[in-house]
Amino acid sequence: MLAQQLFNGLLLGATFCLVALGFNLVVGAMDRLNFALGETAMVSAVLGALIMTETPVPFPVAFAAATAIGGGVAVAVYYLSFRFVSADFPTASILSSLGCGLVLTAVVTKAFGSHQRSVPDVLSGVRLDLGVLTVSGAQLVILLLATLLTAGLYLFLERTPWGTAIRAVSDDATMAGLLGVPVQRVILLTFALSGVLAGAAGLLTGLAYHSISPFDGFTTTLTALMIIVLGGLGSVTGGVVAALVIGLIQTLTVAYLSATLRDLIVFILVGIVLLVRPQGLFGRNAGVLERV
Amino acid sequence: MSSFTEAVVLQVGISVLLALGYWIAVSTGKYSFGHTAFMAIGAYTASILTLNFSWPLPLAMLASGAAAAVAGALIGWMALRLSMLYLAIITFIFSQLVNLLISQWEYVGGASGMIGMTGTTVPLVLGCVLIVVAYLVLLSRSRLGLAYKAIREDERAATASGLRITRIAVGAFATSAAVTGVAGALSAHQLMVINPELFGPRQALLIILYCVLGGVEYFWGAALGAVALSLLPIYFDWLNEWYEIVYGLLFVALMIVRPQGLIGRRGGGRIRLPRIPAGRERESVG
Amino acid sequence: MIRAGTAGRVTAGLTAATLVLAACGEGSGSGGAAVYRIGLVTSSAGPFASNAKTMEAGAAYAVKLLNEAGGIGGTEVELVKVDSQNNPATTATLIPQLATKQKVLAIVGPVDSAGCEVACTAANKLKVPIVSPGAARPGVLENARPYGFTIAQPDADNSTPVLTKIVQEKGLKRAAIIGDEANATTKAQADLFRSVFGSTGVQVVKTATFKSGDSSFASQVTSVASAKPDVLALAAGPDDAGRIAREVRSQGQTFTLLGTGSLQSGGAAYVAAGGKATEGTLAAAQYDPHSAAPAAKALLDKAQAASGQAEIPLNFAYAFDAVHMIAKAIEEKGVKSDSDGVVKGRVAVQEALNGMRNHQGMADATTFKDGIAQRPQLRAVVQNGKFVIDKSAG
Amino acid sequence: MAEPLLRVSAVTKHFQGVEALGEVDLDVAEGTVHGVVGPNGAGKTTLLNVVSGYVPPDAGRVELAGRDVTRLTPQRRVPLGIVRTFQNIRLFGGLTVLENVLLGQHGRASTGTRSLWPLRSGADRRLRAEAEQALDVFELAPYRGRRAAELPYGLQKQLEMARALAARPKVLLLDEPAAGMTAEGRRALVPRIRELRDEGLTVVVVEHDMDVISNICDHVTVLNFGRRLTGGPPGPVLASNEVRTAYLGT
Repeated sequence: MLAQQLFNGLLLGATFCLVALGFNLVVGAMDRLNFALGETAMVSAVLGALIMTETPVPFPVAFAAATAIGGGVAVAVYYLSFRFVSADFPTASILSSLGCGLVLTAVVTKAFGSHQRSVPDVLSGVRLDLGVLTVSGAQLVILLLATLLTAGLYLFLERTPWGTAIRAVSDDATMAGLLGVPVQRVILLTFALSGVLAGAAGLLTGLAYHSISPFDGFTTTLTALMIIVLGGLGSVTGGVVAALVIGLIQTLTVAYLSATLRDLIVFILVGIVLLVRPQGLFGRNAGVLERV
Repeated sequence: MSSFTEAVVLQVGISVLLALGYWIAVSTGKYSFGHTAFMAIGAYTASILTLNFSWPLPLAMLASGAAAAVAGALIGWMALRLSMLYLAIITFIFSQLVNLLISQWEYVGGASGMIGMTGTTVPLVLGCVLIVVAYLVLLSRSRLGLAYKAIREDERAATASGLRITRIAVGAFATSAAVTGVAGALSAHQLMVINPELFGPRQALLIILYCVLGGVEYFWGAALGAVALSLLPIYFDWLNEWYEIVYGLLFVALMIVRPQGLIGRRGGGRIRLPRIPAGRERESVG
Repeated sequence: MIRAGTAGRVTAGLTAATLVLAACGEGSGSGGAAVYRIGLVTSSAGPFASNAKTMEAGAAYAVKLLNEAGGIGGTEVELVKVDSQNNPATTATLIPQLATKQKVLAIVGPVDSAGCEVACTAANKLKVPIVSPGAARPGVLENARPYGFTIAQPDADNSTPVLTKIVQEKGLKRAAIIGDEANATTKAQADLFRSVFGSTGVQVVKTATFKSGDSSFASQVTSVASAKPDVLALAAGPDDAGRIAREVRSQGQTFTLLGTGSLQSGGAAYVAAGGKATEGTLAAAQYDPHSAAPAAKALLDKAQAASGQAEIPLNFAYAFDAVHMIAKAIEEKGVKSDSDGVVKGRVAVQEALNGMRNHQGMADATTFKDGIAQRPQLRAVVQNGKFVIDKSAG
Repeated sequence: MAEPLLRVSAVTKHFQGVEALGEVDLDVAEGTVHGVVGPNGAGKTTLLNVVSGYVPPDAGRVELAGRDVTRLTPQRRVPLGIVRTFQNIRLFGGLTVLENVLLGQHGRASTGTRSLWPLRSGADRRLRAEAEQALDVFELAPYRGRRAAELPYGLQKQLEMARALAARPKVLLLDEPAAGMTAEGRRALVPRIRELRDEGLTVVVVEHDMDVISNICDHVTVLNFGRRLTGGPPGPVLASNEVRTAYLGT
C-alpha cells in the first residue's frame, strides 16, 4: 500500500507543480503575486470538462483548449489587475487580482451552478498492474503531461531567446529594459505562460479529482503559495521539489494520520521554514547582501 | 429604534471596530492575513465566559481583548520582522491553527460551535467605537502615532532615529489584536452563534478590504470602507447573483483608479514597503 | 501634517450617515398593503447557491399556485426575497429587515444548516416564524424554538432504522467509513454510521478522513481498499461523495457504497459528480420525488409539467410545502393581512405550525415535533443515473 | 591624548568569506572631526555600519565613553549618542519635513503612556520648539509642511543631518555627506561641520572628496582592503606615498 500511496502523492505533487510554476513565473517577472491564478485554473478546467462532455473532440484537443483558455484569462487578469494598477501600492494588485478571482468564481457559479462539475475519465480502459501498485490511464496521462510541461518550461526558459528574456526581466527589469529587452511584452508573455500552466494544471487536477468545483480557486492559489514559499520565491527547481514534497506529505498524512491534519502539517512546515530560513529551501540568499 | 435599524447599526459598528483594529496594525505597515484568529479568540473567550461562567458581557469583552492582545503580541514578536508577504502567510497560518484547535475542542462545541450568546446592544457597540476612535484621534496626533508612520515609511530610517521598532510594532499589533478581539466578542453576542467556519479566510479578506477600500492613510478612511462594505450587501442584495460579480469588478476598477483607496493621497512620497522577495531584515531588531 | 478635528468630524459624519441610511430603510416598506408577506432568505453565493435557487423556484411556484387559486381567503400572497450572499453577518441583518421593514408574517429559508443556525436564531428572537427547507444538521434549532422549524429531518433520527435494516438484509460484515471530521454535518453522519454498525455487529475495519471540497480522494480510497471492507459508508456531502465513488471504481474496487438520507437529498449532485460509479449506491431517504401518495402525486405531476423537470428536487418540494404550511396556518388562524396585526399574526402562525399534524404536501406527510419535521423513512438505490425509492422495502 | 570618546578595537567582519574589515582600530577623541578615507570597497561603510550597529562584527569591540556597545542594536545606540546618516539618504519620504525632525528626537521624548499625548501639548512644547529652530538653522523652515520626498536632493541631505542632530548625539557618523551635492552645497558643508565640532560634537565622516576631508578633519584614518593603512593629521597622511598608491592603484 505504501508504494501506491507514494505514487498517489507523486501524482498530486505533479499537478501542484504546474500551478506553482505559473505562480513563480509572475513573481519572478514582476515581484507581484497573481491571486487570480487558482481561479484561472478553475475556469479552464470547468470549460475543458465542458468541452470533453459536450463535444466529441478527443482529450488532447480539450486539453489544448483548456491551456489556451488559461492563457487568455491570465492575460485578461494582467490587463485588469497589473498593467494599469500602480506598483507603488503593493496591496493594490493583490486586491485587484483577488477581485478578478471573485468575479471568475461568481461568473462560473452563475453560468453553471455551485455544484462540482464532473470531469470525464480518459483512457478508462487502461490499467497497468505493476505488482506493488496499479496505475490507471488517467494517472498515466496526468503524469506524462505534467512532466512534459515542466520539462518544456525548463527548456523554454533556458534555451530560447524569449526564455532568456524572461529570466533577464526577472533578474533586473530595469537593466533588461536598458539593454533593449521589450519588458512589457515579456511580462505579457510571462502571464500568458503562467495561465497556460494553470489551465493545464486545472484540467489535470480535475482528472485526478474526477471533478472540479467553482470554489477550488482559492485553495489552489493557497497551495501554490505554500509551495513557492517552501521552495523559495522565483526558484524553478525549488518549486518542483517543494510541490512534490507537499504532495507526498499531504497524501501520507491522509493515509496514515488524518485529513484534518493535512493542511496543518504543511502550514507548520512552511511556518517553520519561514521563521528559520526565510529565503525558502532553494532560494538564493535574498536580503543578506543589501548594503546599508 | 426598530430591530432592523438596530441590526444595521450593530453590523456597521462591529465592522468599523474590525476595520479600526486592523488599521492600527496597518499604520505600522504590517498587513496581517490572520486577524480572524484574534476575532475568534475574542469571540470564544467572551462566549465561554458569558455562557459557562455567567460573566456580564462588558467584563467578558475586556477579557477577550486581553486574550487577543496576548496572542497578538506573541505572534507579532515572532513574525513582525518578516517581509510583507511572509508576514501575511505566517499570520494566515496562525489563523488556520487557531481555527483547527477550536474545531477539535469539544468544550467549545468543536465544528458545530457555540450557540445562545446574547447581549450586544447598540450603546455597547457605539461606546466601543467611540473609545477606539478617541484613542485613534489621540494616537494620530501623538508621538507614538508618528512613530507608527515612521515604521511604515522606512524601518531602517526608523532604527537610525532610535525608534525601537520591534517594541513599537509589537505594541501596535497587540493593540490591534485587542480591538479585533473585542469586535469578535461583540459579533458573537450579536449573531448568537459562533463556529470555526465564521473565522475563515473569507472574513480575514473582508477585514483587509474594509481598510484598503477606504484607504490606509487615515483611520477614518478604514472606517468609511467598513461602513460602505457592510451596507453594500444590505442595500444591494437586489443584485442577486450579479452581486459578487459587481463586487469583484468594483475592486478591480477601484485599484486602477484609486490604488490608495477612497481616502488618501496618491503617489508623491515613496511609500516604501519591502520588495516581495526580500528576506528577513538584516539587523537584529529588539 | 497632523490633521486636528478632521477625523472627529468625519467620524461623526459617518455615524450620522449610517443612522440616516438605516432609518430611511425603515419607513420605506409598504407595510400597509393588503397582502400576506412571506420572506424568503436565499443565497446566490457559496456552495449552496444551486440549492438556494431550487428552493427559490419551489417557493415562487407555491406562491403562484396560491394566488392563482385566489390567495388566502381572497388576499394575495407576496414573496419578499432577500439574498444573504452566504454571509452570516448579512443574514443577521436581513432577518430584522424582513421583520421590521418588510413586516413579513413568516420566513422561508435558508436552505443550508449554517445559514439556518444564524437566521433561525435571529428570527426566533424577533418572534417571526421561520421554516427552513433543508437544514438537517443536528441541533440546528437549538436556540430557535418555538419559532424555528425545519422540514428536513436530521439523519440520525430518520436514517438509522433504514440503514440498520439495509445492513442486516445485505449481511454486511466489514465496513469502512469515510468522513470529514471538521464539518459538523458530516461528522454527525459518521457518528450515525458508527452507531448503526455498532448495533448490528458490523466490524469497522477502517475510518478514513477528508476535508470537504478540496482534496483528491486517491489516498483515502487506497487506504480503505487495503482494509478490504464489503461496504463503504459515505459520511460526505453529495459532491464529495460522488468523487469518492468515482475514485473507488477507478481503483477497481467493488464494495457497496452506503449513504444517509442527506446523500439521497442531494442525489442529483451525487450522481452528477460520480456518474456511472454511483450505480447501486444504497441510501436512506426521506423524500420520494415519485411518490404514490395521491396528494403528493398530484402536486408533483403538476410541478413537473409546469417546470419541465422530469424529477422535482427535494429543496423545491420542501420550499413548496413550507409556503403551503405557512398559508395553511394563516388560514386556520384567520390572520389579518394588515400591518398592525402582524405581531399577533406571527404568534398565531407559530402556534398553528407547531400544532400541525400530517400536512399532506408535495413531499408526502409532514409533522413538526419540536420544530423538526418527522419525515417518512424510505430506502433508495441509484439506478440508471438517479436515486430511486425502493418501494418494496418500505 | 585623553581617553577617546569612541573606541573601535580590532574589529573584523567577513561577508561570505570575503574579509570586509580586518582587525581595524579607530580611536576618536571627543570634540574632533575624524575622517575615514580609502578607495572603493576599502570597508569604510562597513566600519560605519559596525559602529552604528547595523552590522554585527565577527570579532572586536566598539566602546562609547568606555562602555561596550558592541552587542547593542542600532536603536539602542541612538539614545546613548551614536547617530548616523546614510550614503543613499533614508528619510521618511511620505512624512513632512517637520515630522522627520520630530522623529529624530524620538529617543529623548517621553515614552510609555505619555507618548500618546498630543504633540502640541505642554510636555512636548520644548522639543517642538527645538525642532522648529533646527529647521531654521538648516534653512528648511519654508518647507516644514512639505513631504520629505518632494524636496530637492541637497535639501534632503540637509534634512537628514537635521534629523540626526535632533537626537542630540555625542558622536555623529556621516556617510559621504558631500556626495551628490552641488559645489555650493559642498562649500556650505565645511563651516557647518566645523561649527558642530566647536559646539563640542564629535564627528566621524566617511568621504571621497579630499577637499572636504582636508578642510574639516582633525584626524584621518585610511583604510585599504579592509585594513587600516595609516592614520594621523590630514595634511601629511593624505600626502603620503602609501595613500597615493592605494588610491591610484598598483
